[in-house]
Amino acid sequence: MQSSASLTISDLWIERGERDLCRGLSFDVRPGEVLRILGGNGTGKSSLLKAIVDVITPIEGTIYYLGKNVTQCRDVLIESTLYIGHAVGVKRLLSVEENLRWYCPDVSSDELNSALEHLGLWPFRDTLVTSLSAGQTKRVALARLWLSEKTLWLLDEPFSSLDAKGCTILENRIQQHVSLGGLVVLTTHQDLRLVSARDVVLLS
Amino acid sequence: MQSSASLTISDLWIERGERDLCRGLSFDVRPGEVLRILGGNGTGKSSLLKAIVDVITPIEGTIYYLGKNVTQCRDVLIESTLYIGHAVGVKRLLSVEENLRWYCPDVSSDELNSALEHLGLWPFRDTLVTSLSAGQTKRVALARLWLSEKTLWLLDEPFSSLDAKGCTILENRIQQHVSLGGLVVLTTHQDLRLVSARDVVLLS
Amino acid sequence: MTYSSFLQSEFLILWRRKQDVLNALLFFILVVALFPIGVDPSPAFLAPAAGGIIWCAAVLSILMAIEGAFKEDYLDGSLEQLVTSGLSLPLLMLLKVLALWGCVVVPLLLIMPLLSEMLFLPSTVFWVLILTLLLGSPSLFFIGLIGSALTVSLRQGSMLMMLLILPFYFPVIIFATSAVHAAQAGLSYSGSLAMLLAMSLLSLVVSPVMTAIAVKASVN
Amino acid sequence: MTYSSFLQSEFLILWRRKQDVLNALLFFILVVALFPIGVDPSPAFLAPAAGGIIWCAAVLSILMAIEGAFKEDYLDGSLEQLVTSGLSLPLLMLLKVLALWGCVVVPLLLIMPLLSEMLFLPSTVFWVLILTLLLGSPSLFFIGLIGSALTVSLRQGSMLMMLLILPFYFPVIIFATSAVHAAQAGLSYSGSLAMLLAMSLLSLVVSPVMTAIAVKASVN
Amino acid sequence: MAFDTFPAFLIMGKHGVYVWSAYGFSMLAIAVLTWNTFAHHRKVRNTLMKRYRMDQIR
Amino acid sequence: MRWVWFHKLGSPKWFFFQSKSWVLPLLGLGSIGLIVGLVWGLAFAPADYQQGDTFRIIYIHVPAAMLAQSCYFALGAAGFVYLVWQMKMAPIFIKAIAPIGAVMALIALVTGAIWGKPTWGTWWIWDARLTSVLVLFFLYMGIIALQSAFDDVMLANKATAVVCVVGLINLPIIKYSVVWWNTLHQGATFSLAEKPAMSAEMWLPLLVSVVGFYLFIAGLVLWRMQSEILQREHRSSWVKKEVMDRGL
Ligand code: HEM
Ligand SMILES: Nc1ncnc2c1ncn2[C@@H]1O[C@H](COP(=O)(O)OP(=O)(O)OP(=O)(O)O)[C@@H](O)[C@H]1O
Ligand SMILES: Nc1ncnc2c1ncn2[C@@H]1O[C@H](COP(=O)(O)OP(=O)(O)OP(=O)(O)O)[C@@H](O)[C@H]1O
Ligand SMILES: [Mg+2]
Ligand SMILES: [Mg+2]
Repeated sequence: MQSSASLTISDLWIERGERDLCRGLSFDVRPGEVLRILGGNGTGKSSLLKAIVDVITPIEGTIYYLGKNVTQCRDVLIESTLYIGHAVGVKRLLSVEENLRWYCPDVSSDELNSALEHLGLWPFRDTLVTSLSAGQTKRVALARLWLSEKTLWLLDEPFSSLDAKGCTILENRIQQHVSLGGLVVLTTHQDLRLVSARDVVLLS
Repeated sequence: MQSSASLTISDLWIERGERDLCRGLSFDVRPGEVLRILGGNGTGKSSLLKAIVDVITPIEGTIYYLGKNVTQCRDVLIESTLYIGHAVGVKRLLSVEENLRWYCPDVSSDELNSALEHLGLWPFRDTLVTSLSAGQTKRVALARLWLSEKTLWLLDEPFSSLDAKGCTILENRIQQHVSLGGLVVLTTHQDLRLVSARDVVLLS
Repeated sequence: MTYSSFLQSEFLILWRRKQDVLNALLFFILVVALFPIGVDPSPAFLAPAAGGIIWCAAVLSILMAIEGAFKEDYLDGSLEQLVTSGLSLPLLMLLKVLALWGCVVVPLLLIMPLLSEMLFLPSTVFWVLILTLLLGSPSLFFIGLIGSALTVSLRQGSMLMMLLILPFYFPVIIFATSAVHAAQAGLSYSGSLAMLLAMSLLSLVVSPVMTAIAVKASVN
Repeated sequence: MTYSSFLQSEFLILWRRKQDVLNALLFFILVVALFPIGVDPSPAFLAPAAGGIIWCAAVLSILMAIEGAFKEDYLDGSLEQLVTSGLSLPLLMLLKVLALWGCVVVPLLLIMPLLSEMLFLPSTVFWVLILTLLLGSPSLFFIGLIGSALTVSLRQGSMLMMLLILPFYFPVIIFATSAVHAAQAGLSYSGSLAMLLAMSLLSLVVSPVMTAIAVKASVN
Repeated sequence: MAFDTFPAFLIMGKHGVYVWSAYGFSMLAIAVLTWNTFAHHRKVRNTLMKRYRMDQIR
Repeated sequence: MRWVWFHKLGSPKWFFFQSKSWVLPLLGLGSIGLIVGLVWGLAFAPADYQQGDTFRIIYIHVPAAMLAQSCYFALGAAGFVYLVWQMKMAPIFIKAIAPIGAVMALIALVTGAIWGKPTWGTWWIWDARLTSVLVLFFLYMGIIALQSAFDDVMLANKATAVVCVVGLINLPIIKYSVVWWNTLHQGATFSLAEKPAMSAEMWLPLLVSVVGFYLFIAGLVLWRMQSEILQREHRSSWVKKEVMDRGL
């Protein structure tokens, strides 16, 4: 993990379905910092995260990562990014363990088990994700945060459908990540309890 | 709307995937009351709601509605119930307005429009749900609360992915419903701000 | 939700895919064109095989149309809403089949003259072919919908049911093609047509109930 | 995510949905059985047409197998994860094709002896048929996957995809069946086989890149 | 002129139906294409015009 | 720099104003050529000594068939240009020309079928040329369907370009395979190649008609591109000026 990673967005203009979502948006994320994107429903928080990982293409704007302009060549950025969207990318037909092995094939069984234990998924490791509850499915997706070594986390409403205990565990993990120099950008409609964050507010 | 509606669950035993979720659970919901089901992820809150509307079959237990035992014949109960689950039952390929017309064919245009306006969906009425944000999709599902006349509401995490304003609007609507004698059972991991609720806690 | 609003939304979604109808037609022609190109383009081969080829293409496009009938509804939760709507589930399933059938089979029949010309089907046999499609296709839809409902949640055991269901397509196709064949040879074909009708009626009675059971088993 | 873990999960999921593979296989048998039963069971009719019939049936069932290749991944967000995984998307697509190909074509080859016996295909030609399938089917998969990726995010899913890709299948079918025909007539068939191989190689080069572009266009 | 009389031109030695239907279909298709092009262009201009007017009023 | 025109071509504004004055002349010249060629062929050219007057269908059938193929090559080239250089004009061109190509293929098919009835005694045979035009028609339909299926313009551009390019690679393969297939086991029962050598009186009107077709279609394509440019660039100020100046 690069300890001096930084992400700078400048002058971003995103349009979707003929509607401007943001125009001239600039902000930066410094190491050790949690950036929280706030805004009402439909103001473009998810679109912003997607634009950073190049899933949608902004009309204008520049993105700097590690001080370099990565607008044209997003590879460096994407390689050190962990993105979890609204659709969490957990496969219904794989079991919990298989899902994690799919995503993080290199982790040792110990690490895997400890992450599962941590998230309360241990008893369900061989259950197919189809027959998990909403919160448990979300936890399967979030287990990636324990298992992969990416610097920049882009989390789209990571707290939704988690119970209070789950939220605490997740906030602790985020705190730990930023204290090691990681970057976190997240969207949420809830208040953070443990982590202090800088806010960027999108208006509709 | 029956103003003296009541729902009583007694001695419910639900099992899923070989695991007991609750056993000997009893509670009742009286008119004008919000019942909140609490519990960690995977403790069986959603399963409980589904058991009430007969989507899953409990192993044991009796359900009384309007004082009558409806365990065998669930028709009366289902007819006056509005259930919104985790998967909200909004069709991706219909527009917002068409989705509502699908669900509540009998409402007048005025009512429909005022509900849309209320939820901030008016500009999106002709947009297909595929191209709405997560919160907007949720709002489309919740619009049913304004448009249908059911007595018993079973809402599975209705607040998730709503922004703060959306939560307030929804809480107001719930308050209004119970003050007219309606019954509301909901699950949530958040705190309610406006509505006072009685809690039933499920343990894992 | 009422029966009529359900039917309406079914049609609306199908109408949203109106291009699908056009596409289905083009696809149908393509499959029909596959055989002259792949096997033998001479009338001597095509004329006797025309009935079978057209039925084959029809079954394929019907399978395509049916296959995902519940997938979307299952994933977005609409299926749960149907189950908890208080309406009769078998009746809803019947309506669903009717809507689907109308949107798939009618355009298919409209394009039939063109295709039978391309496959050199004798014009005397043409109407028999149309009759077999009209009488036989409902049972394909009814049977297919049970399978589609069963497999939507991909539960264990659905596989076995599917194995039981698909073979029911065989008799329909066999009776239909043998009716066309008999007509081509100048023999009587009313027996086969009667069988097709009987199968459609039987599946009309059985299928909505079975589909409803399958749907309920899937949503839990 | 690594390439090998991706491949592994692909296989696992295909195995979990063995259902679909079985479906395609049953459809294959259905089409092949149609000709002896519905048209003419005499060897004089079947033997020369056997190669073509088997190829048409194979193409149709491959189409069915490919059709939903990306649907589930699109809806649950896995496709987004692939795009943002930092791995080379074309390579992932290549692996996906390979997994699918293995799961569909191998069972198909396994029942081939049975079917060619049913259609009175001369046993000398049998191995040519197998060869054409081995050499030709990869290009069917490569091309099909482009179509499937292009249309995942669309309402008019499967039909449009089929319309898009079937025209591309024609040359493959033609070369394959003319190889079988030539072998049956005792002529040289190596030219057709070489063409099949060439098309598979060409599509091997073109398709992963195109599929990757299509996937990226779909996930937004 | 390859034909002696006008009716002969129309009948074309028994093949008139074929020739005229072929020409008729083709001309119709080209006419529809041209009309569609024209109508679409006009429609685009009109909608844009309306939109700009609306913007100005606002 | 030599490539300047190429880059300028990528700019919708430049293209719009360059091509604006070309539309009417092209359409005018084209329709003159069409009318002259067709009337000449229909009324003045001599009848074929074998086929009689059905032969006159050639004056519409051949230009349509040629255009159907040319349009596809243009389509494929544009798709390639878009995927490689992201040139903005390419998808606009594709959108404009695809329906025209489809209509041309349809005309070739229908006139050919009509011609076939008196000459071959059937509307349709599975001949090499016929089949490849049929396949071409399907390619066009697929592209049109795909383009209109996307709500998002960018996605539509990319997806369509992919199919155009892949189709371009495939087109010669289709043609080659079909010719080979048909000559391998059917024998040339109905060969298009064995035709009587044409006299000048016969091919001159054909030439005029072909040129007329090309010019007319070029005009139509430019016109359609103009609408498309206006629609896509409606946010830019020059479009606003252009639209408001022209009035309704
Ligand atoms: C649906 C049926 C038909 C289709 C799709 C079709 C298609 C074509 C095509 C693609 C060409 C080549 C144009 C070029 O690039 O030069 C062509 C040319 C021609 N066709 Fe047809 N054709 C059909 C039926 C017929 C029939 C029935 C006849 C007359 C017996 C005919 C006579 C000709 C002639 C004389 C040419 C010009 C040949 C040359 O100059 O190379 N076509 N047709
Ligand atoms: N379709 C299913 N098949 C089998 N078991 C299931 C199924 N759905 C859920 N379960 C199991 O039932 C238990 C309860 O699930 P349920 O969805 O009711 O939990 P929940 O309390 O709603 O949790 P959450 O807060 O995460 O939504 C879980 O342990 C889960 O593993
Ligand atoms: N796939 C899409 N195609 C077109 N428009 C879209 C699409 N997805 C979202 N939009 C539009 O973009 C806007 C922003 O959507 P986005 O999902 O970014 O909102 P959000 O801030 O994440 O909202 P939420 O809090 O509800 O998740 C919305 O107005 C929506 O209508
Ligand atoms: Mg969002
Ligand atoms: Mg739940």
